[in-house]
Amino acid sequence: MNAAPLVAIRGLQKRFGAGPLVLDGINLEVGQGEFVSFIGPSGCGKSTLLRLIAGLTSASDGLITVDGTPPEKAREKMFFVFQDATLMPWRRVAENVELPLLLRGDAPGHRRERVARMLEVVGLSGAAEKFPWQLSGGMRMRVSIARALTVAPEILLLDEPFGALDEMTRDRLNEDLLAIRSRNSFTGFFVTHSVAEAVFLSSRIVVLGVNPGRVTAVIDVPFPYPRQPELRETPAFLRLLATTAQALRAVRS
Amino acid sequence: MNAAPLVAIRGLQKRFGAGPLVLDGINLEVGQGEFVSFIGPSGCGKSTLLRLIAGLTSASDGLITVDGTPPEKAREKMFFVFQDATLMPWRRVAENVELPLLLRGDAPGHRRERVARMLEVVGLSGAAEKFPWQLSGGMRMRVSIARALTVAPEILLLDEPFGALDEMTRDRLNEDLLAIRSRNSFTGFFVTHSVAEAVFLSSRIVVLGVNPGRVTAVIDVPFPYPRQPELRETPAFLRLLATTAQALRAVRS
Amino acid sequence: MSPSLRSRLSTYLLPAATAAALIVLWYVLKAVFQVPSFVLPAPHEILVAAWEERSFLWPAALVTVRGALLGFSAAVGVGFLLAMALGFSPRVKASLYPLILVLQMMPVTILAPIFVLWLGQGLPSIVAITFMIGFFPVVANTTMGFISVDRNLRELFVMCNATRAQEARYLRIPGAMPYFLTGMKIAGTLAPIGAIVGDFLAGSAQGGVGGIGYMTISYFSQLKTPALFATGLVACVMGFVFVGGVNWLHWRLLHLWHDSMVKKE
Amino acid sequence: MSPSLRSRLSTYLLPAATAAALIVLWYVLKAVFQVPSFVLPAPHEILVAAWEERSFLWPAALVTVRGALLGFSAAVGVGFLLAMALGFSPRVKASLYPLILVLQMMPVTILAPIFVLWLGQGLPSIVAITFMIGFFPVVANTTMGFISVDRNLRELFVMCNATRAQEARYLRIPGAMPYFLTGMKIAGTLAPIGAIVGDFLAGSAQGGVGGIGYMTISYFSQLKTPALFATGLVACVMGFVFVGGVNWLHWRLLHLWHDSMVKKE
Amino acid sequence: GEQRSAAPGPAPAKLEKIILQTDWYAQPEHGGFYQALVEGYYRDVGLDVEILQGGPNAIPTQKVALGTAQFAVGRTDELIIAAGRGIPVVALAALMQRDPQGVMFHPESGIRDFKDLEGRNVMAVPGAAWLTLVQLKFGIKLSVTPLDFGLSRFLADKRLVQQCFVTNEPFYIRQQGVDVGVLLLSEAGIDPYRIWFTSRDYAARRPEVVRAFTAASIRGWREYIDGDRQDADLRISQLNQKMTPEFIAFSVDAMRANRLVHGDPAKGELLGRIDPARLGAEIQRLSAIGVLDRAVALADVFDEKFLPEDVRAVREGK
Ligand SMILES: Nc1ncnc2c1ncn2[C@@H]1O[C@H](COP(=O)(O)OP(=O)(O)OP(=O)(O)O)[C@@H](O)[C@H]1O
Ligand SMILES: Nc1ncnc2c1ncn2[C@@H]1O[C@H](COP(=O)(O)OP(=O)(O)OP(=O)(O)O)[C@@H](O)[C@H]1O
Ligand SMILES: [Mg+2]
Ligand SMILES: [Mg+2]
Repeated sequence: MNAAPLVAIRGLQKRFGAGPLVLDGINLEVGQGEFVSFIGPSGCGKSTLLRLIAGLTSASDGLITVDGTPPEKAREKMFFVFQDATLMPWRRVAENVELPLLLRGDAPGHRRERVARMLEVVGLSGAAEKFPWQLSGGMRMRVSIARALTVAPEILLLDEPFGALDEMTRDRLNEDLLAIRSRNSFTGFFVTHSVAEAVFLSSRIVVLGVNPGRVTAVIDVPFPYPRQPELRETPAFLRLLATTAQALRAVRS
Repeated sequence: MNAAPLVAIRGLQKRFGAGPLVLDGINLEVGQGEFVSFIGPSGCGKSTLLRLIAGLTSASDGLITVDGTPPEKAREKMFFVFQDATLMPWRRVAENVELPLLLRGDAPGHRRERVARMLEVVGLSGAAEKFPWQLSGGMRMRVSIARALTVAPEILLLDEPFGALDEMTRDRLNEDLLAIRSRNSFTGFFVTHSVAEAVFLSSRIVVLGVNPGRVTAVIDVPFPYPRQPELRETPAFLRLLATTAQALRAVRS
Repeated sequence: MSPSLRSRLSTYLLPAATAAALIVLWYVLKAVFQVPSFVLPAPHEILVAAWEERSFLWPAALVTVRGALLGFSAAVGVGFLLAMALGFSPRVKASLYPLILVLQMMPVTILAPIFVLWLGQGLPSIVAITFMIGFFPVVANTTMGFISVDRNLRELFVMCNATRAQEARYLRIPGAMPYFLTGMKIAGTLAPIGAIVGDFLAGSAQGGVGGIGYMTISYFSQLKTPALFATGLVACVMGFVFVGGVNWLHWRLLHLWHDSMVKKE
Repeated sequence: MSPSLRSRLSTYLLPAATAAALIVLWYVLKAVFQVPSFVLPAPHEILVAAWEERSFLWPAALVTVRGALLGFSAAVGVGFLLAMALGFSPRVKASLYPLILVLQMMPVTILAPIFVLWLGQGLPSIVAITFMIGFFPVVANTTMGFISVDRNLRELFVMCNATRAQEARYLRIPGAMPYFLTGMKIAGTLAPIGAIVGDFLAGSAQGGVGGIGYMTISYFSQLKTPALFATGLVACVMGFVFVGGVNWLHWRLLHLWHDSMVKKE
Repeated sequence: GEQRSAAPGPAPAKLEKIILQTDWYAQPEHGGFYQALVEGYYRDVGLDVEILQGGPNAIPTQKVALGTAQFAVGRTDELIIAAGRGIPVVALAALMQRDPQGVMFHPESGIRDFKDLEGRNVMAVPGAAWLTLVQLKFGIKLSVTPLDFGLSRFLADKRLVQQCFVTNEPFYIRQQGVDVGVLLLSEAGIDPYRIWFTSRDYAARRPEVVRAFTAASIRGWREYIDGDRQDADLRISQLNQKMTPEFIAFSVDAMRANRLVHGDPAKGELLGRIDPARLGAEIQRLSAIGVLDRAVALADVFDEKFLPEDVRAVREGK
C-alpha cells in the first residue's frame, strides 16, 4: 500500500527439514500502520508465517525483509504474542508481564506503572501476585497479551491471542487493541480463527489454504479507523463477514 | 431429568487454599445421556468445575456424586479433554492417542485400528508419526481430542476442545462429536466460549457468573438429536443463540 | 488424619521409625551372626565412643568442617560457572567438556602430591581435593539444566532481544535450578567425604590437630573400631547438615512454582 | 561454513585443540616451575611409561574394568530402583531417604573392612565399594526426575485409571530420563574411580593380577611416577568409554523429543 | 595349582586346609612362608596352606579373630593392642627378631638421632604406637602427616621424614641417585617382634596344626635366609610385579645385614623365638602410654608351647 513496504515477503517457501512444503509462494507487502489478519485451517502454516516474519525460523526459499533488513536484525521493532501463553513458571504474573521492559532496561517505576496499567486492560489486576500455575487457561493467555502490550512495539505479531477467551472479554480486548493502536500506531499481524474478529480488527485479511499453505484470497477491509463496537452490527460489516467466511470455506473444497 | 441423576452436584463450594471462593452454591443434576455445556467469562471456574466432576480436585464444601459414588470412584466411566493438549513429548502422535487404550489393556490390533480411525476423524492421519513439538497448536489439540474419542467413555468432559480450531474444522468436529454420540451415547460436559457451539451441541446450557462462580442461568435446548448441520440456519436456533448470548452478557453487568 | 499431622508424620515420625527399625535390625544381625564389636560395634558402643573421644573428635570435626565447607563452596561456585560456560555454546562445551571429564576421572590419589607440592600441606590442598571430588555433579547437572530450557521461552527471549547475560540470568539460571540443586545435593553429600579423603592425602596433624580423616586412620590402626565408626557418625552428621542446607534452599527456591514441590489441589 | 563441517569442527577439532593447548601448557608449567618428573611427568613420559608397562597395565585394566562395569551396573540398577521407591510416595521417601544418605555419606574407608570380612577380598568387595561410590548421584537425580513430572500429565494418568506401575512405566520413567541420564553420567565417571579405590581398600593381587588400584600403589611406592600417571590415563580412558556409552544412550533416548537435543528450525 | 614339584616324600592322604593372611602384598619380608609353601614344608606336615596377600586393608587381626584365616602375619605391638581391645589372638613365633621399621630422612636435613626429629614433619600411619613412644622417650614433639604409600613427596621435600622399612623404601630412593639415612626404631628400644599369630580359640582347638604350621614356617624362614630361595623368590615376583630380582636381593641383604630374622645370638635371640621378658616389657610400655583399654597379661598374647623344641630348648639352655 505504501511506497516502501514495512514488511515485504517475496516467493517465500518453507519446509521443515526434509518434510513437505508448509508454505509455498507467499507474496505480501505490508505498509506501516496496516493491520493484517491471517485466517486459514488448522495446520496451514499461520504460526509458521508469523515466526518467519519475526525471524524465529528461516525461509527455505524466497525473501522476507522488515524495514528493509532481514527480520533477525529488526527484532527490536517487533513483539510476539505466541500461540501458547509462554509464561515463566517461576515468575509471578506481574513479573512475567514486566520481563520485556526489564530486559530492555526500563526504569523500575515506569515498569511498575506500565505493568499495572496493562494488567488492568486485560482484567488481571487482582492476579498480579499469582504464579502461572494458579491461573485459568484464559488468564494465562491474557497475561501474555498484557506482556506484549507493555512493550508497545512498532510491529506486533499476535498468534490467536483471544482463542481461549469468552466472547465478551474478547470483544472488549478487540476494542482495547484498537484503542491502543489509535494512540501509538503499530503495524499488526494477527492470526485468528474468528472471522468476525478478523474483519473488525484488520485493514486486510489474508486467507491461507492448506497443503501447502498458499494465499488463496486477500480481502481489503475498507472501514476507517477508529472503529466503534457498533460497526459489528452494520450491514456492510455483516456483508464483508459473509464474503470472508465464504473465502475461508472455499479453501477446503 | 432422570429419576436417578448420573451426576449430582449439591451446594458445591470450592476455594483454593485460603483464597477466595472460586465456585459457590452450585447445584446441578445431570441425567444419563445429557449434554451439558458450561459457558462463562474467563476465570469463572469452568475448568475447576469439570475437574471437580472428574474428581481431580476436591470440593471445599457440598457434594458431588457420579453414578451415586464419589467422583474418584467413578473414573473408569469418565474421560477428560484438558484445556491444554497435555501430550507426552516423548510419544509420537499415534502413541499419544493410543495411551488410554494401552493403559486399560486393549489388544494391540484393536488399539491400532481405533487410533487410526480417530486420527482420521480429527484429520491427522498424516501426522501419526510426528512428535508433539512438530505440530501446530490446533493439531496438538486435535490429538488430544482423538485420544479422548478412542476411549468411548460413558461420561466425556471436554474443556474448550475446539478453541484453537478454525470454524470449518470446528463445525465438522461438532458434527462428528454428535455422530459419535448417536452411536455410543455418552453423557457430555462441555466448556466452550462459543455460544453457537454450545447451542448446537447441548441439551442444556449452564451459564456461570464470576467472582465467585455461580450458576446465573440454565437454558434448555429443545432440539432433538440427531441434529443436522442445517439446524444452525433455522430461526429457532438463532433465537436460542440470541437468548443465550443475552444470558452470558448479563453475567458481566 | 489432618493434613498437618500427616505431614509431620512424614517429616519426623517415618524417618525416626526407619532409623529405629534399622537399629533393631543392626542389633539382631550382630547377635545372629555373632559379629564382634571390633568388626561392627553396636550403635550404643559407637555413641559411647563418640562421647569418650569427644576431646579428639570435636577439634577434628572443626578442621574437617572447614575443609568441607570451603571445598563445597568451591565445587558449587566453580561448578556453576563451568556449567554456565558449557551451556553458553556448543563450541565451548565441545572444547571444555573433555577436559572437565579428565579432571573428574583422574584419581585424586594421583594428583594429591601435586596439590601438596603447589599448595602446601593442609587446608588449601584439602579444599582442592574436596573440590575435585564434588564439582562434577554440579557441572553435569547444571549443564543439563541449562541446555534443557524450554524452547518456547527461549524464543520469547529472542523476541525480547535479550543479551546472553540476560538470557542466562532470567531464563537459564532459574530454569536450571531444579537440576543445579540436585547437583548441589550430591556435592553436599560428597563434601565431608572429600575433606576426609583430603585429610588422608594431604592433611597433617600440624599443631597436634588432624581432621576426621586423620582420626579415622588413627583409630583404624589402633583397632578402636567403635571410635572408628564414631568418625563415620561425625561425617554423616556433617553431611546431613550440608544436605539439610541444600534442601532448605530447594524449598526456598522452588516451593512456590516447581512441579516437584507444588501440590495441586 | 557448511553445517556438517561446523558440527564436525565441534565434535573433533575443538576438543583436540583444547587438548593440544593443555599439553603445551603442561610442558610450559613443568618447565617454568621446574616440576620434577617424579611429581608431574611430562605427557610423553606418561605415554612411554604406559607403553613400557603395558604387560602389567593391560591385565590390571581388565580386572578394574570388570569391577567398574559391575559396580556401575549395580549403581545404576539399584539406584534406579531406589529412586523409584523414593518417587513412589512421599512416605516411602521420608522413610528411606535418610538411610540412603547415611549409606552415601558414611566414608567407604570405614565400611571397607566389613565388606572385606563379609564378601572377602577381591571382586565382590570391589563391586560393593564401586556401587557405594556411584549409586547416590543416580538416586538423587532420578528421584528429582520422578517427582518433577508434569502435573497435567499426572492428571491425565489419573483419568486413565493408570495403576502405579503403569504411571511409573509410561509417565515417570520416560519423564525422568533426562535426570536419570545425568545421574548415570556422573556414576559413569565415578565407576572407574570407585573400582580403583575398591581395589585399594579391598583388592588383593591374588594370582598375581591386581587391578589398577593395586598398580597405583605399586608404582607410587616405587617412585615410578610416569607409570603412576599412566594408571590415571587408563582410568580416564575407562571413564571416557563409560561416559561415551551414557552419551550414546542420551542421544538414543532423547534426540527425537527433548529440548536438550532437538533443534527447532 | 600350587607348585609342589619340590616336595619330597609321599603325600599324606588328607591335607588340612588352612589360610595364612599376610599384612601386605607378597614381598621378601614374607619370604619364609613362600619358601615353606613352594618347597612343600607345609605339605610335609599335613597342611594345605593358602597364603592370602594383604594390602592396605587386609585386616589380618580381625580375620584371624573371626576365623576367616587361621594364621596371620603381624607385629607384637599390634597384637598387644588388639588384646587390649578384647580381641583374642596369640602370638606363635617371631619371623623377625628385629622390626625392619624405621624412619628415613635426607642426610642434609642434619638428623643424626631420634632427638633431632624434634618438630619435624613425619609421614607415618596416624595412631601408630611408635609415634607416641618416640615422642615420650626422647621428649620431642612430631608433626604427623598421614602416610600415602608413595615416595614422591619425600623426594620433593628435603625436610620430610618418612616411616619406612629398611628393607624397602630406601632402595627406590637410592635408585633415584638420592642418598637416604635410616634410623631403625629398634635402635630406640621400640622393638616389637614381627610374628605370626592365631586366635585363642583355634590354638585351643587345633594345637597340633598350630605346632605343625609353626615348625614348617620356621623351617621355611631358615631356608629362605640361609639356603636356596630361588623358587620362593620366583613365586613372590609372580605375585607382585614390583618384586624385581634386584629389589628382592636388596631386601634380603637388608634383612641379613640388620640381623632382622635371626637376631643377635649374643643376646639370646634366635629365629622364631619370642622372649617373654622382652614381650612383657613391651606390654608395660604400651600400657604406660594408655593405648590399652584393659590390662593385658603376657599369657593373653603369647603361648610358647607351640614353638618347636629346639627353639625353646635354646632359650631354656641360655
Ligand atoms: N491450582 C490453583 N490454585 C489457585 N487458584 C486456582 C487454581 N486453579 C485455578 N485457580 C483459580 O480459580 C479460578 C477459576 O479457574 P478456572 O481454570 O476454573 O477458570 P475457567 O473458567 O476455566 O477460565 P478459562 O475460561 O480462562 O479457562 C481462577 O481465578 C484461577 O485463578
Ligand atoms: N518445528 C516443526 N517441525 C516440523 N514441522 C513443523 C514444525 N512446526 C510446524 N510444523 C508443521 O508445519 C505445519 C504448519 O504449522 P503451523 O504451526 O504454522 O500451523 P498453524 O497454521 O499455526 O495451525 P494452527 O491453527 O493449528 O495453530 C504443520 O503441518 C506442522 O506440522
Ligand atoms: Mg498456529
Ligand atoms: Mg478453563
